[in-house]
Amino acid sequence: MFAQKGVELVQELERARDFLPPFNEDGVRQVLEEMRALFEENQRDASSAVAGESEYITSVHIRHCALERNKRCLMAYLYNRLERIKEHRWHFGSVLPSDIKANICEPEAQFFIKYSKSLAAYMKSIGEGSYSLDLTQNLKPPKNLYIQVKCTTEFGEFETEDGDIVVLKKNSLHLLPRVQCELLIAQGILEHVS
Amino acid sequence: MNSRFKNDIVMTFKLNGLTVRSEATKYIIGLLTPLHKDEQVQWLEKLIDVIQKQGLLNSTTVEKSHVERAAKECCQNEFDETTVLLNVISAFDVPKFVYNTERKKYLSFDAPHSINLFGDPRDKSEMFRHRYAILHQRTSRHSLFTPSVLGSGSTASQNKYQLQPIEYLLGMSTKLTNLVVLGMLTYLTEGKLHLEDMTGSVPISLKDTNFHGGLFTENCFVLGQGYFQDGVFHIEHLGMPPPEPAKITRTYFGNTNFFGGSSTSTLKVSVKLKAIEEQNPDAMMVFLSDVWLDQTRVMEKLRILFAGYCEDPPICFVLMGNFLSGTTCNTSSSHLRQLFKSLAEMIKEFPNLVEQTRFIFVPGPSDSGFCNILPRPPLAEVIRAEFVQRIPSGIFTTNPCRIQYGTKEIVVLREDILTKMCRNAINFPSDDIPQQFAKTLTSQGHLCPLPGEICPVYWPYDHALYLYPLPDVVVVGDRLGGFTAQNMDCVIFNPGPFSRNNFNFKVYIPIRSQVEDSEIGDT
Amino acid sequence: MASYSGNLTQLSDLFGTADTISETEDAEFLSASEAVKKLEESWLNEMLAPELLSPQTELVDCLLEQTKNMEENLMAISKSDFRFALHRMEVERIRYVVTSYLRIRLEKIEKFLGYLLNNENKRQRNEPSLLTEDELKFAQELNSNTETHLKTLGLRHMPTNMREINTQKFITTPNRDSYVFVCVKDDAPSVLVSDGTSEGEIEVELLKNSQHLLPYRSISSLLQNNTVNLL
Amino acid sequence: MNPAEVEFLAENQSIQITPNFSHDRLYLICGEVGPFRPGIPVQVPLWMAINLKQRQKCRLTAPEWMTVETLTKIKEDEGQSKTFTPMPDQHYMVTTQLILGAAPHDIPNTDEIRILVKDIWDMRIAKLRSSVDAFLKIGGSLAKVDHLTLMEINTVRPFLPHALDQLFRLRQVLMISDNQLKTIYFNSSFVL
Repeated sequence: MFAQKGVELVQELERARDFLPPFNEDGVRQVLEEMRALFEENQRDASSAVAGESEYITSVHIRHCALERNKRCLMAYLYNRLERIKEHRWHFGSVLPSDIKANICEPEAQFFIKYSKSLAAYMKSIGEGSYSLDLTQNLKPPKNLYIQVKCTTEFGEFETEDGDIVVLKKNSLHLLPRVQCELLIAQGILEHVS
Repeated sequence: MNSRFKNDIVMTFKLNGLTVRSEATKYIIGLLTPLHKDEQVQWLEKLIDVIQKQGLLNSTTVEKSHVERAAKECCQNEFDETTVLLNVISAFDVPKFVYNTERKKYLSFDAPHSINLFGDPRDKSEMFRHRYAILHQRTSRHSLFTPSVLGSGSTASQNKYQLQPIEYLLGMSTKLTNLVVLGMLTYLTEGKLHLEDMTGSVPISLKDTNFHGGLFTENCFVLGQGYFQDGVFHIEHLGMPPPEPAKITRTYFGNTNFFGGSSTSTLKVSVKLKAIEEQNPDAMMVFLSDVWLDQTRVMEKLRILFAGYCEDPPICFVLMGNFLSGTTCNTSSSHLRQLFKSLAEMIKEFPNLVEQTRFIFVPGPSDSGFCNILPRPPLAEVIRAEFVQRIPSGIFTTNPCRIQYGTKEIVVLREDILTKMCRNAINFPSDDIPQQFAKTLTSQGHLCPLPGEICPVYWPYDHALYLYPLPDVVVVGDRLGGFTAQNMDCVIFNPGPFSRNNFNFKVYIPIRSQVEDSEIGDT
Repeated sequence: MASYSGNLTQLSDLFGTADTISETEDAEFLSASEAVKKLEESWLNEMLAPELLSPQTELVDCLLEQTKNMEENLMAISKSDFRFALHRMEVERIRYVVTSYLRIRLEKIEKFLGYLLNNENKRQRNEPSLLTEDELKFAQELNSNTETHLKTLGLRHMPTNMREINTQKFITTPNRDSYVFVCVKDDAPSVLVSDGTSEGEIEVELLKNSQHLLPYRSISSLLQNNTVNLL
Repeated sequence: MNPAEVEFLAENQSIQITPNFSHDRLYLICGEVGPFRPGIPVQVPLWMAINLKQRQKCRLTAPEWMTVETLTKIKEDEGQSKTFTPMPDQHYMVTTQLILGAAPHDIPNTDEIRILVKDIWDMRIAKLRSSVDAFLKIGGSLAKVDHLTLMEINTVRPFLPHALDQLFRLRQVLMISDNQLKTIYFNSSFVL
């Protein structure tokens, strides 16, 4: 029946709840192809319907509903992929890990860059200069200033805000200011050891 | 002041979701301190933009190397695209792309180790598999083969075909009719033609086949339509897979630069280059083939040619072909060296040409130095040393080679492809051979779809002979007479041997993508 | 807690750092501790309210200013100093509240983007806007980016009469009838609460310190002039 | 609103400590904290008290309601009354948790206090559940929830308001006649 492909697209996105599936370019192309075909058929029938035969009216109406449904499914698919990509900016920071980068198409990558740029501009405008706030950090209420962390990979030099440089070697334990290592914890480079 | 500025840097990177290494910050401080305050902020933003655009980062940690590359790109990215108007790409630098079937993308194939010249057997089979993958995905996308969309009227769905793999045929015992198969023509058993694809091979019979246009030789990919009965596939219609214009290929695979050269995105869409092209509308490129320098008459004719072009010098002269009339022997390299020296002397008499025109030399099949396995390296250093000393703008490149002028993509090959194809075609087309030849090249998407023993190719470098996505111009230097043909907005022409009959050559005008025949006449 | 209404100059004298804050500037300023309390309240309200509340820009700016000064003062004293940890901890706590407050607002802006931008266009000059101008800039950028994205990937390939998104149909409006817990700060006029059916109006009088569970719509005006707080 | 945030709010309350160091007046942003003299009790915010305790700089003294007698009394009142009795402190559960966690031996007979508070908490939660159940059965549309502390509200937070929202929407739908029903159905939104 009509608009089947559109529904499949949405279902595919819905099934992959926790990861971003690859961009289904063929699916999108087929939906658009179906819409074009339906629209042409409608044009032909509409012109003959105007010429008096009224039995075309119902089929024109059905095709129109199919067109609406196709459009809605496609918009839902594209919009919700954007939502997930936005979430990634808050979770991973502004560089997408390679597996996610392989699953998104070029326009989505452009959107991601523009989104993180406008977010950075907004965050910069809160306080002036170096006291502006990074809203992607400070997710949990602060319990204590310094936290015990274990380094999982060979990261090398890491400079804390007040200037002293810490060398993070594999499985080395450190007492670091909480604020600075939240981003590294989010990426799995550091592990919180309570 | 310094620590405040350092905090600014770290914070700006943090806001953009990046953590910056300590030595990278020191490098930036060194870079930006002499500037004025708001200039610093502006440059910092620009730096971060370029770092993000470069896409080198795999994690959010910014290393010193990233910053250095970004800084370099920041100040030089104005000039790199525009000034490089004419760019000659050697066959060994052509990027290798492979079609990834499950991701349906044409991805660059980054070879783990550097591709060695002589491949192992696996490379030979890979060569055919890659060619098959490209042609199969291109054919299945063609409107003839895509399933008709639900809801479209009944008229659209008659002439739709279903592309079948060969194993589908082999698996059936009953008679199957109206089959369409994409496969490669091969003589698997002596004298018996077979059709082969990834899944298997089947013997074919061409008794009552009518051939649609194109030169069918062994090792070329064909579309056979017919019926399959007790083990033999009787082909009623044999045609070439439908070619696809470059524009459509780009809509599917995006704007990566498949042609070659330094820029990552294709230059066909670069507006700057288009504008510059329009600035000199009468720019032209002169192509000569079979320039026998050892004959004095040829040298005189060259002098007349250069004198003719002296007032308004073309973009470049592409001289192809055997530079010696006779067969090569051990003394021919030194002889060739002398001839190039005298050629250089002659060109120096026209200073206008020396400054504004580039001289590109494509070695011919029987030129000294290397045996004729494509892609053939350029003429040896010892031969060209004298010439390059006198005319530094001379370029000695491989055969085949690719030339990118502005937004135009030109592929040049000096090989008697047409003669070899005609000799080995399984059926000889009656009419208009150049048009058939053009059709074959564009639909095969390959410069020489010929078996190895007739036109040997280095297996790992087969991708240097690809014509996919379709370039604007293909120049084939062949011993036969000159011709020009066009198929699917790709111009294919043969300048024809310069030194034989009456010294004819061809001139290509990029703006109007037109080819003019011209000759100097044998007075 | 001893309420602190002294001016800020004393603070910097204590640390002996140079930059003193001028006398007049903080006279009409509400004192810092009240600012913190007030921001925590609006943080709670923003977190629990189903729709975007009016922005507390002057509160946020005042506290950011405070934390900035405090951090500058802290730069002066050595890290092992007894006071360093305490002040630092307090700065972290305040910064957490401000960050969380702004993040919640940003989430709401992203969720009700179409609705808020519509109100913004319909709003006359005099009415106070729900968005600060930075938030408005961010919202407009996000809206245009999303639209161009949807256009490039989908809309421009569609048949001509379907190229437009009529935003009216695709707007998610905040559900102002959702139930919230409310605590009344001081005596307020009684409010009419509807339970969905047109004749089901019930009158609820709000005594001081009483707590109720009722739809947000009935107390949204009281929340604006903060006679009530969300729990 | 997750428990960590409730705990964060609870940490703003002030508590009495007896420092073992001397330091003059401290000017914090959220208030001024009196001079510290060893042995003289002084009021500080809870988060600072815990921080100082971890650095062994002071001894905590329990808030006046955190004694066995008052707590048993509260427990009995809670047992008899059908409605919720007022609690001595809005964050009683959290404060007990924090103080007993940070300085168990500073407070006399910590175990009984811990058990008493737990009993009070269980009683109130059970009462809360039964009242919510009754409230939903009679299809009530609003409720007075005096003397409920923030942490207790938090336990029913996601469930109760959402349930009432759905009931509210259903009542609305019941009231609207059929033809209007279609408009609601077609009010399509492409946000999943």
